[in-house]
Amino acid sequence: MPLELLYFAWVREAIGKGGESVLCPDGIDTVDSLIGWLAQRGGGYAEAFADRARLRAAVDQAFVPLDASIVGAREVALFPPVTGG
Amino acid sequence: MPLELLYFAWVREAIGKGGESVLCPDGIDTVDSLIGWLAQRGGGYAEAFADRARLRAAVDQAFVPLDASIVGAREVALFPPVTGG
Amino acid sequence: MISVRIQEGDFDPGAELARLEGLGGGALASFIGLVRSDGGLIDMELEHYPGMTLKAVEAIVAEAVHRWPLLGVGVIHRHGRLKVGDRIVFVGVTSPRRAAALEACAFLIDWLKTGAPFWKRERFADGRARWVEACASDDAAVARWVEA
Amino acid sequence: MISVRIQEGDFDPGAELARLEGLGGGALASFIGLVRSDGGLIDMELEHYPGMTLKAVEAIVAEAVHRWPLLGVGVIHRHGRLKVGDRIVFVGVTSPRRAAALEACAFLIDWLKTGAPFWKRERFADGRARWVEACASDDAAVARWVEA
Repeated sequence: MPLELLYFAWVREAIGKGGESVLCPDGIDTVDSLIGWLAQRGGGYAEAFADRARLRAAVDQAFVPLDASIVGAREVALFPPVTGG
Repeated sequence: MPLELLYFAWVREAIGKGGESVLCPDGIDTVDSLIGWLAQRGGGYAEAFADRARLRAAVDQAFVPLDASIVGAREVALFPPVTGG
Repeated sequence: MISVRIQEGDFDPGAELARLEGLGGGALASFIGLVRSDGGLIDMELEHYPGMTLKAVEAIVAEAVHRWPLLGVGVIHRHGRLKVGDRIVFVGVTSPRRAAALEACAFLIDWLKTGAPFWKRERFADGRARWVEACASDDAAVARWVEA
Repeated sequence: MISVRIQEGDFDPGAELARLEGLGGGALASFIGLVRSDGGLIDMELEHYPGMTLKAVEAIVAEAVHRWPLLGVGVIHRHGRLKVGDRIVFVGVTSPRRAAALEACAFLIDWLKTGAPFWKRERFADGRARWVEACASDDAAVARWVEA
């Protein structure tokens, strides 16, 4: 099942798009492993995902820590710490 | 020199007026002693000044504790604890 | 930009906020106190000490300005006859810093409760009337602002 | 009476306060955040996560309603292009109790800073642009609301 990825702020800018649909290979079952897999694409992906301390995530529109599972998820968003208010 | 007294809230109601001008006898040199002197008048004064724990004061328009001096004061106000806001 | 008003008439919260918004702070905290209908209350008479009230409130505002980096403060406290739903008091504070605006606003309303010469006499539907008693929770609220 | 709006357009603080004033609480605390001109800032772009923002803010409001006795809450958070002096966010809270209104208002704005999916990109007069970094003081502000 395809996974919808969404990118925000400088993650979106580095990658050059706001999101995409991907098919994850076996073994990509946490946000962390997803980030590692995407970073291997190089270029903007490598840049966006170089420093995990600067990354946050939401799975199916709920904030999660990076070690959270993405098994069964439909939508994963990757972004910097939020700065609203 | 006459001293201007001001009464507020239920102190004013008990005494029946908002203020008056008095000449204090010798020895009336603190708010506390002033209250004792006024209470001796009886009637509404005795009622208003029966319980000092319920009284507060200002000397020349600054809040003071009841043991504050009134020597040289021009205006003393006596009232219950404030309830603004 | 400090504005303190002690008045019988009503005020327009939107206009007060607009003035403070124009001062360039990123944070604007405000508080409005209104007459509640608790226990069948109909209206209240807010008595004050005319010669002292303005300077007492100005002293509290000066203390807030001393403690926090504020760009503007507005305080309005009404007196006279106020009925259920009427506004009693407005406090507005603007600062470059969110925490400063929020804290100074809380400080000011806490202090107005215990440090400004106002007294409230409430009248109820059943004919009762009573002077509001100062309450311990107000003293406790103010106590937390006392600097060590 | 809870109202949460995520919108591009401006809002009228006076109208928001008027709605909350009508709910019968004696205490109404509010906060407005505005764009400051720090360091030559011209404007900012506020990006958000459309599918998630409203429910994230509603969850924060639900938590406030759970913790304090509130009669009404209004939150408006703008997104899109905002220039110096523009309003960014409104939080208004009404309660029978002053402390509840003040605390819930501070809680909500603290949480909006760290718990709602917004990102700010600032543009300056000299041509620079930068994404605002989350700051430690915001995390600290939120940490004080974490219940033991």
